Amino acid sequence: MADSEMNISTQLEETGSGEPRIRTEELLINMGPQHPSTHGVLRVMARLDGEKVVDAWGDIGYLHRCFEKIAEKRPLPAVIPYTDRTDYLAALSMELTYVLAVEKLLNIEVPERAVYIRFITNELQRIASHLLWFGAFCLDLGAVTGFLYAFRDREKILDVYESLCGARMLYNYFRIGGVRNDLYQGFRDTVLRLMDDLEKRLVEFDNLITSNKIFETRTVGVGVLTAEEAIAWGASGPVLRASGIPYDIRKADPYLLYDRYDFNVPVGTNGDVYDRYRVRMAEIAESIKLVRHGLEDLPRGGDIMADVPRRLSPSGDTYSRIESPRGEVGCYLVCDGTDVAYRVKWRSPCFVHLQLLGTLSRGSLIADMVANIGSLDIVMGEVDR
Amino acid sequence: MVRYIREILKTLKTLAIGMGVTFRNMISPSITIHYPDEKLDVPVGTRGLPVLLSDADGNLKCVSCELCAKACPVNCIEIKSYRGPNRKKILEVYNLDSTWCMYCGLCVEACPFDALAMSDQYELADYDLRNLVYDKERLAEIGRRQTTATINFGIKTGGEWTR
Amino acid sequence: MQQFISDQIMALGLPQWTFNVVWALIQGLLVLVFILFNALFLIWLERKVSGHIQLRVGPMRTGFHGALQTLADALKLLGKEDIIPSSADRAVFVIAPIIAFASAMLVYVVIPWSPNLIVQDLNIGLIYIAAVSSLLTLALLSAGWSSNNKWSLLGAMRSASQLISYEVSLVLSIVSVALLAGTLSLNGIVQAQQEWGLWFVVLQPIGVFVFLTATLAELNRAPFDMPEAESELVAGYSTEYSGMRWAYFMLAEYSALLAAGALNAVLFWGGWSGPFLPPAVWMLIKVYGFVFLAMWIRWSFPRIRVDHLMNLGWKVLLPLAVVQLLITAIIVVVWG
Amino acid sequence: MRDETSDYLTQSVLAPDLGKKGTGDMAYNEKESHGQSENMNDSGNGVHETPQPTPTAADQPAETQPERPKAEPSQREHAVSPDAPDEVKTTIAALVEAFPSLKPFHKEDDWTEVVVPAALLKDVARFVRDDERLKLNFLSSLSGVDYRDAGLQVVYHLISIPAGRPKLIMKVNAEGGRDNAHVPSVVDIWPTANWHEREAWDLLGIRFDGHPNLKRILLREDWIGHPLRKDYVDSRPPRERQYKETWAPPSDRGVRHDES
Amino acid sequence: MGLIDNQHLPGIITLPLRRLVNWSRKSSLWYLLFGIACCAIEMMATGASRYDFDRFGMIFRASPRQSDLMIVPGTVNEKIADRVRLLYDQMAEPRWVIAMGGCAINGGPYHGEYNIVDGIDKVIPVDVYVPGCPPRPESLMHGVLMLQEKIAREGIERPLVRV
Repeated sequence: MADSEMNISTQLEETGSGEPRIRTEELLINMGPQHPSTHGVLRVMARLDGEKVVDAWGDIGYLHRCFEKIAEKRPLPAVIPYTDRTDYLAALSMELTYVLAVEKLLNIEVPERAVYIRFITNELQRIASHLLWFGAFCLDLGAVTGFLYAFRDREKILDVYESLCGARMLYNYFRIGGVRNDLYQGFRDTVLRLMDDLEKRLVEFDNLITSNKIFETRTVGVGVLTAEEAIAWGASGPVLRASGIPYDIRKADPYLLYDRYDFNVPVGTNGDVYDRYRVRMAEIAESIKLVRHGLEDLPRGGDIMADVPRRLSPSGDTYSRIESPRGEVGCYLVCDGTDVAYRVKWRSPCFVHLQLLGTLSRGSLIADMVANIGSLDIVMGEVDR
Repeated sequence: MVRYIREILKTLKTLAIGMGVTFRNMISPSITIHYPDEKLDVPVGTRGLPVLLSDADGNLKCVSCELCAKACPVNCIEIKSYRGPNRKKILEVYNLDSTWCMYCGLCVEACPFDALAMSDQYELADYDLRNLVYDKERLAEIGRRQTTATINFGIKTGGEWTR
Repeated sequence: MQQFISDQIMALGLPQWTFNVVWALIQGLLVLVFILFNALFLIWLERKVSGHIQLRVGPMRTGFHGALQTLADALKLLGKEDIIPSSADRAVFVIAPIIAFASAMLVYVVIPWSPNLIVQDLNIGLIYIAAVSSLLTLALLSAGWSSNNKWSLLGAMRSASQLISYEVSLVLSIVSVALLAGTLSLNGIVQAQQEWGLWFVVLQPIGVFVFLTATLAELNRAPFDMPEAESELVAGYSTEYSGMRWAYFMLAEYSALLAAGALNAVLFWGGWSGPFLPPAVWMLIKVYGFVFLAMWIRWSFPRIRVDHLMNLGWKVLLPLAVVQLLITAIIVVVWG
Repeated sequence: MRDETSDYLTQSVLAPDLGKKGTGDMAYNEKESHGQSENMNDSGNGVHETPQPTPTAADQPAETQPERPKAEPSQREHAVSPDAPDEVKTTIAALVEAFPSLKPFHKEDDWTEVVVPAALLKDVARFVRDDERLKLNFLSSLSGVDYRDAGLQVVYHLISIPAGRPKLIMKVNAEGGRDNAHVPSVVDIWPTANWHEREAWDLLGIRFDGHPNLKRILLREDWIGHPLRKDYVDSRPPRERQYKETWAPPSDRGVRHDES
Repeated sequence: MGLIDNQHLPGIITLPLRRLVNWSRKSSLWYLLFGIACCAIEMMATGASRYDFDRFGMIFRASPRQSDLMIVPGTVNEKIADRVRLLYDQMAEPRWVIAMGGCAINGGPYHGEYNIVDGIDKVIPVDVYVPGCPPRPESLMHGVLMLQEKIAREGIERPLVRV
């Protein structure tokens, strides 16, 4: 922007060139830890020139809950409930990362049925998390109705989880070597009915929000992230794919059953807020297909838990990565032979995406900065751990 | 000029579709559960408050082996027991702090004697902090209202569910 | 009614002009009571309509279907602590809500609810309405500026630019109606529509669209609610207001909504004229029709960004209004 | 003060140190309850020391001993195992050819690992990113690890985008002992390292020279000490419970600072 | 409202008015839009269509000036503690606080960690505690109902603290 380079706070008398100019000052605002659009306790500090954002940077740490110190003080199975609470919108993906890391260290072979259950519930979790993101994103743009419709469908998925694992949001369902309990009686056809119902909902959301002209003007061309910037700043998941890079860990290093089913990875073109929105909505459609595949070839019998010794004593270090709804989640686990982990480092995608805030919203308006934060799908529990 | 008119008409069409969606939803019935009057029938395995179960003739199954206290990631279970006449441990104090508890169910999984289960009690709000620590009698009392066997580490305690 | 009052005054031996003062006071009181009851009803209606659009049910627990909900809100707001931030300049902070409510109330002077049920049938009704509705800008600006809070300052700036740029197209759409009706007094316009035999909405479809969009922008509602944008500016210009002071802004907003509905009904939908129902009932039906439409729009669309708002206002609405004016001029010349 | 508050505090739930815990041997729980402090003293070296096995060479990964950068422990003896995927082979070949002093080896499925001395880090990193055989342009995570007396170590996980292969783990041991551990910063090579390094400084106290603004990111600015270190002692003053009756309104009751 | 709020006047004269004021305060609790952690998602779910806070007359307000109930959903750590205190100061006077979730009551699963304030009542006075991790929307509503009972009793008898 030409005028933002111009020295804004020029004194009146400085402009000797005849016409005087009023001295304008930049406004430093901070969208403090409590703000409707900062998805939890993120504080965004921004320097404004009127409505235009000159510079913006995030200040985090308001939800730092010492997860990594806790993981060093509890036996390996007892840390699983804490992994749920890092990214409380996609709790099962977090559990899966941690459990895969421990199983890789102990090289435990998880039985077939447990792998299928993990695959189905993980993809269902992606749908629930994207639905909540869709609701929160609509709220940021002012469409309160979209928020409530998204929650209506998410409630149905939460009911399935409640009957399966006993909890609505923080499941503690995976165990090292398998899952906690088997599927309940009517699981298969409830989920199949839910998937068909969800596909009708996607059409409704398209009519309500995606095709809406106001939505298009608010999101097209806003917060553009080029491919090089995305890679340099370490973006991953839908944010990276929206900038045109087809990198998905489910395809690059498949875990669980992702190598058995072919699904296409939605990729955006010019990396603006609209593309990030389209990529996530297309991912919901993909996940619906994957859940159907998983349910069809779910093995009938088979046990759900490998025989794991009572006291685990892994040693060495490993790094397990999976594709969570927000991006690449990594767990660097160092063990020293006792049954307490020596060090757990959690690589959280939102922590990395928040650094993009400056590059995305420099030179845009406040409304765009709010749309940018919404499009990055930030969960503060994961950022601050 | 024509493009200008067509663009306005296209905008109006998309706005109309959006309003059609909201109108259809306004007509359809609401999905609200009127909480105090009608309560949702929670599934059996719901992880509410962990409670002590008692066998047929009413005394607690718990032999105070303290495996649950060890398994709990948060140490919210406090057990005291004394040696009974026949050298068997008798449970004297069993405090469970409902505010520290994570409702994760690891204690129920660790209990070899099926003496513990996750009840479906979720109405635990209170004015005073001291009532939130459940002692042996209160836990056992909820446990006795058990109506189903332990399925998925959970039991139901017969609330009046309407939907 | 007037006769009774005038001979009462004669009896007390007061001079003649006191009659007008007393009569004006009574009318003012009636208008105030009408507005307050309608505001309470509208706020309740908004929460129920928004509830049912969003598949939930809105207030239920106070009275039948939450009927007393707005009364409870008002009573609670009365009992709230009245905070005036120390760094705000008190006088402007206190005056702002009153100006906002006054500007919303003044519009009701010229609205004809039925042929004789009108406070004062000014023959320059439309110009009066245009003048009074610009008073709201003053109130929002002073509220935003005086509460010395960055968010309310931004909200005030947004509201000022939005109201001014939409007033132009509002006035233009009113002018084309006045051209058609040949008179500026609202009663006259309604009678003109009866003479024409058809409502102006048939003659001026573009005018209705322009008027609808412009009034939504004037009222800071629906896709144009930038000044108190929930998700961006916390609560816009009313961030620092609490208790009854904030309630004035709510009252102003909802009574202005009602006034806009009445104006729309009078200008385009034939005011109180209608086949067999009494005139006042027709007027109310049309007013609440517009109000329901405004609520329906509010809960369906995301919010427009400020610069799109500007170019929508200047580059789309203004040309449409001018085109409408041209068409009306041709109609008047041809059918005169 | 309310009368029952005083006795409440003695047997309150909040002061768990009065014998509430401590039944049964808290084998795994280092957090042994102490008499006085309200907050549990969760330092590693509290009264009850977890049976921390002495970091024998066998299970403690040898390469973390800064002073003995000798070859890897037994099971990873041969640098390049024959069945390693070809990307690992190309990575190892490229690295050894550019930096003969490095000893990369095949760690697991397709990760290559190498211990890089701090002095070489900057140009190894630049080489690894720009070399067209490697093109490791995606720094997945930068983790600090505290190996007690073996010093602090920083682990870089690098992946090439969008191919997803090859993948490299770089381990750098910080010099300067535990007080001012130093590692050169890689922010100019991978900008994403900016916040990762600030977090490593904030929680583990590893200084990164060349970092634009090395400030605390997760904790308060005025925090003392680095919590993730094994020898961290939590020394915060206990806070008192507030009651509505005795709630002391802020002194400037009339004056409302309105920064929302 | 000085007449109502000062307690010295004998209750008889102001009792019916007191009841009316309590009824109005009880049935229009506007809660502050303030979400810290996982409990905030359950609070949003309570505000959504299926459980619907609006039935209780509770709408969310973004600015602390216009809200009279602060629900603290989530873990309070050292960095957010004084922010919460600042928000509480900015709220207008008849204000109440619900500590939602184990973390807000006294640290929950994170009690005793280096950065955690064990419970919000170390920072601001709390009226109702709602345990749970996260508490179901129904248990949050049960907490709100208990708060409404407490408000209804306010000023009429000594606040009932169940021992």
